[in-house]
Amino acid sequence: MGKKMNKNSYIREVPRASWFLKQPRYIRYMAREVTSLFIGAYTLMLVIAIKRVAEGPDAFQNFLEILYSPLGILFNISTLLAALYHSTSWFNVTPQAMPIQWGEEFVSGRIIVGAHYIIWIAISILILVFGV
Amino acid sequence: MSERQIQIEVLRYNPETDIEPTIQAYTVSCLNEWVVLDALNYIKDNLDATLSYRWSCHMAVCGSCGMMINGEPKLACKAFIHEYSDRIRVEPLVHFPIKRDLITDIEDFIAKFASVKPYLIPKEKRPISDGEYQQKPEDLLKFKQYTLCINCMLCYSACPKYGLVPEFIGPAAISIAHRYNQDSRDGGRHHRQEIIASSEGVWECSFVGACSEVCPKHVDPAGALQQVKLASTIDWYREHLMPWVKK
Amino acid sequence: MSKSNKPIVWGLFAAGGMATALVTPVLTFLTLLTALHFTPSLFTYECLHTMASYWIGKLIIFVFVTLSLWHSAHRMRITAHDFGIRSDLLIAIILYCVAAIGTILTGFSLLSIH
Amino acid sequence: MDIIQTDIAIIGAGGAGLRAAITLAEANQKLRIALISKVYPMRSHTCAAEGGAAGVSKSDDSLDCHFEDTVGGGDWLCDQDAVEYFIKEAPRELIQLEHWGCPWSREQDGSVAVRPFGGMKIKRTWFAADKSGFHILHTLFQTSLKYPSIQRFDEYYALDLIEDDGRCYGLTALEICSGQIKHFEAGAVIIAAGGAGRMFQFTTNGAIKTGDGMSLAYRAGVPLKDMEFIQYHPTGLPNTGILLTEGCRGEGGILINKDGRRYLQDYGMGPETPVGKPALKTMELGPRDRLSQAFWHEQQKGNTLSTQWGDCVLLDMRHLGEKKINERLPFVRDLSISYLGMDPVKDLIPIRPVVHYCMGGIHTDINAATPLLGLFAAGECACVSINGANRLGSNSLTELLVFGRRAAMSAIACIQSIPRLGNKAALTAKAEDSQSRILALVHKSRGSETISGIRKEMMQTLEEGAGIYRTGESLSKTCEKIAELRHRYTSIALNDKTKVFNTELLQALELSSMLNCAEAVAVCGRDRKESRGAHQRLDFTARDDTNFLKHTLAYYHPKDPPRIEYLDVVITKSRPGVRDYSGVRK
Ligand SMILES: Cc1cc2nc3c(=O)[nH]c(=O)nc-3n(C[C@H](O)[C@H](O)[C@H](O)COP(=O)(O)OP(=O)(O)OC[C@H]3O[C@@H](n4cnc5c(N)ncnc54)[C@H](O)[C@@H]3O)c2cc1C
Ligand code: SF4
Ligand code: F3S
Ligand code: FES
Repeated sequence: MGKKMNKNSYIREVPRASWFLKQPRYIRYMAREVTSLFIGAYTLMLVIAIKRVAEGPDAFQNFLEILYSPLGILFNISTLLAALYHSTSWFNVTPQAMPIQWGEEFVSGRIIVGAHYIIWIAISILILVFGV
Repeated sequence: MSERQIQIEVLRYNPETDIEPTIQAYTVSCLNEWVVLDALNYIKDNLDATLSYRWSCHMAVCGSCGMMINGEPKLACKAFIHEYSDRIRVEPLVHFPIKRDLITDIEDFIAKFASVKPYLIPKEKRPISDGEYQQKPEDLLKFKQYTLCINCMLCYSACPKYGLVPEFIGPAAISIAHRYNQDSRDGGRHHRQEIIASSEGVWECSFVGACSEVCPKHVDPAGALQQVKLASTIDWYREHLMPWVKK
Repeated sequence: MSKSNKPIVWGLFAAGGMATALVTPVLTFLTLLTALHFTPSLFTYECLHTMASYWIGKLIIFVFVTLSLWHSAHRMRITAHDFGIRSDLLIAIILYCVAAIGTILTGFSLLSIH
Repeated sequence: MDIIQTDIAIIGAGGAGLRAAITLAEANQKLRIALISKVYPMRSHTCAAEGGAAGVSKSDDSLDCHFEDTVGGGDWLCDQDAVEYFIKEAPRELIQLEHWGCPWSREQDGSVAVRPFGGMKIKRTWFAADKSGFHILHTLFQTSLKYPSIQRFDEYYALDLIEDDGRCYGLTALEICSGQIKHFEAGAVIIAAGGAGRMFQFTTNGAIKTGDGMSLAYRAGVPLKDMEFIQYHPTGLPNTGILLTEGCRGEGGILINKDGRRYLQDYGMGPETPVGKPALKTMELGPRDRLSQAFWHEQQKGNTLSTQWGDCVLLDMRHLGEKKINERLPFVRDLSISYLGMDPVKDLIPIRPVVHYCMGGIHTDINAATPLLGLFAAGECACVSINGANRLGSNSLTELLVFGRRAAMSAIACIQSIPRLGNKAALTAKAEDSQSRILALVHKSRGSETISGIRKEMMQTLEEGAGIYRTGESLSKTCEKIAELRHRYTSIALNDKTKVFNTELLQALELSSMLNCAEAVAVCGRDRKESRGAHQRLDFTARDDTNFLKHTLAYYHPKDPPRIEYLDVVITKSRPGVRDYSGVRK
């Protein structure tokens, strides 16, 4: 796992592809990163859907058929889970990336996170009401 | 005061005799209010005088005693025995070369820390006779948190990116640059940007966030790094899309 | 050391992260319903077509899809590295190309909807 | 042996050493500066200082006031010319730090805030929350990185001064990571190696505070001055000795005994002041020596609380409220919760006096120069005599700055004016001697004594003989014991023969430093037959200005106890008077 180096120091090598198995927090991080695979694939699906819409109703129907397949269902379920994980992990760190100072004090992180969740829920409800 | 028999398993490495590090176990009867450092000191005084590690303040402020305790980067003087089971594994901070036993080579960190110009580059020079700069409490609050870093390097051990890409300037060094950038007295941001906005700088970070989780002083380096990214991105767009706007 | 060019993509990545965080879960939920034959009105041809025929609709769809593409592309680039794939440049080119093609395709498709 | 050529070598990279280095670098870019420290600079114990640094800055204050507080607080053992210089320079140094970015706490209007400290008539302590020393040290360290001419030798342990014919020409030091010994040739040497509190078992001092600097100078023939004055800080956590800053009381915390009585009023520091409205220079804001002594009396009377960690009194800060505690004393809160499991916001915190600071140290004059030509000293290891028999809280951090700078300026003057004509052969021979001494210590194979064993006995005997209250008898016993320990020290042998990072070797060297200092403490104390400031004798309870308005000087002897001499205190404008903390006087 390691090698000896000059100056008599001993270097512990980090395994390149399996390092993240060492700690739960790394696994959580990788899970977060891997959501991008699903979100990316899903977005490509949207790109195709839009293309099919442009091509006319039949083309779109074809697209739907694929969606109905077991694979399509499975894909959508996993994307939903990935998307939920992405959203929560994203909102939870917003205060770190964008702290807000109000007067003298910094706004508490909980409020910033909370605000994001509220906006998220609002948008989701809006789309649901409009879309269903 | 309750006592417990604890197996302290310590990674030992003597560069003059060993090819590989080995684990040595000591049985220490520890008071429950002890920290791991107390146990190490007990070993050093009573069981094995050759055990080597760094420490000084015993109050989590000098930053000497960072080590891996059960795989987690910790200050040995703030790792309470009562939070552990009867077997504790102590190793030198990962991502740093081991010099001997629990002592690592930290020159890489020191060099990176120095490279980000971690000192005040005044916006306007002020003679001593004019007294102090005025700074409102809210201005102080903007950077205060980032002044609390004790250079313990736990964040470097926690950050997988530093492990994978040793050139990465890393959390604490970038945070200290951010500290000065945020200081109302400072005008040296663009000098520091040259270094921290490089690829080896903040852009190696992918917001793993482990650095902030282990930081014993709640510096939140992860936050600092994301703020630097945001500011650098704004810089970039400004420089490239609106080159006529002066810096 | 010179300043990195990563900010170009990072800006899109960050904006896309926020956009997808806010919108993608509910969208995936709706497509899941569709896949299960409980097709919500949004995912009917008529609705989508109508939406995309307005400029504002085109714009919203385009911005969202683009940001989402670039967000994922950039994150996948990092993830590839995290999985030990070290040909970062190649990966970056491939992923950003896909994102660019997706962007163009979406743009054309939307423009052709009247 | 490698030789490292430098113009000025500084031993110690704490507050004093860094301040000196920066002064040198700013004065002349061409100077070669070697900054030698046994730990990385930011590990130096200055980082542990919490409360703040004193300097006159507000309009209601005056230099005279600071002078009076300091001299009276020091029980008139201060050299008043040094105090005057110190007080005049103090504000300048604090502002300079502010200009370097030190995050001092602020008033609403943006000016630097000040807080009250014990023994002061007016609020004048600059503070950065309760991490003042930490911020000072880091500001200095970070600022020092600006100057390429400051060459750092981190993790180098200074072994011996190289001196010939009454002048210092450098030193030898052990490169800890390789075990090699290096010879630093320097035109002048500044010692800034910090205090020696580790001689005692129960102390606020970090592991590195082992009196190495004092011992270095002492062994080179420079006397140690006023070593008998050891400051106990009244408020240490009872289990670990971790300090709760005087700022706790400055912000309004009170001390009570087991019956809830604010007992300080019974020891000449009353009348009682209203809770949460501390009055300056009285009750909880009395000086440290008085407060620690009051504890001792309470203990004798059985008014202390007996806890699993020994007898304690209680520090009550609950009335300050969570907000103020978080803003002004966040570290204190963190430390109490972490190390004692008690939260000052809602709990009474048990505390007891703890060894904190050495008033004594390397004898220097007002220019930070020692009697050995080319050798200077500053910081806690030095004794310029601004602290007298009892240091006022928050004067020390300022002292580091003022005299760190002063030492640097004197060193420059020294290398410019006094030619450097050392006898090469003699110097090399001395360096070789130093190396052989270390090698002999490492290679010695059989020993009957252990480091930890001797250390423990040393701590014990100091505790028994040279604590808050002392007697001639207890001190004599301690003197004998330490003489014995010094002798037994020659029979230790190391288990660790490794060159790289041999911490056992360091411990052995540190123990020898501490033994030297400890002997000076005990002998000086035994011979000072009066009570003054931190030196309280049960057999001579009064201050004796006729015989002892004098500094004690201890001269090293390789085998025997030190020779003691006395030196008059410099008095410019304040004749010894009564130290009054009753709060009655205006
Ligand atoms: C807990 C605590 C709180 C305090 N609070 C306050 C306060 O609020 N206000 C105040 O005014 N004062 C306070 N003090 C006192 C003050 O902090 C110290 O007196 C001061 O910091 C000493 O600084 P220094 O530079 O002399 O030494 P240090 O900071 O102790 O530095 C000593 C340096 O010497 C080096 N060194 C030592 N031996 C060797 C060797 N053999 N070879 C090479 N290098 C060596 C060390 O590595 C280190 O760099 C406090 C002290 C303590 C312990
Ligand atoms: S940021 Fe935190 S973890 Fe990192 S070096 Fe500083 S104090 Fe230690
Ligand atoms: S763990 Fe590393 S990747 Fe960034 S957020 Fe912290 S530096
Ligand atoms: S000993 Fe100083 S941080 Fe642990």
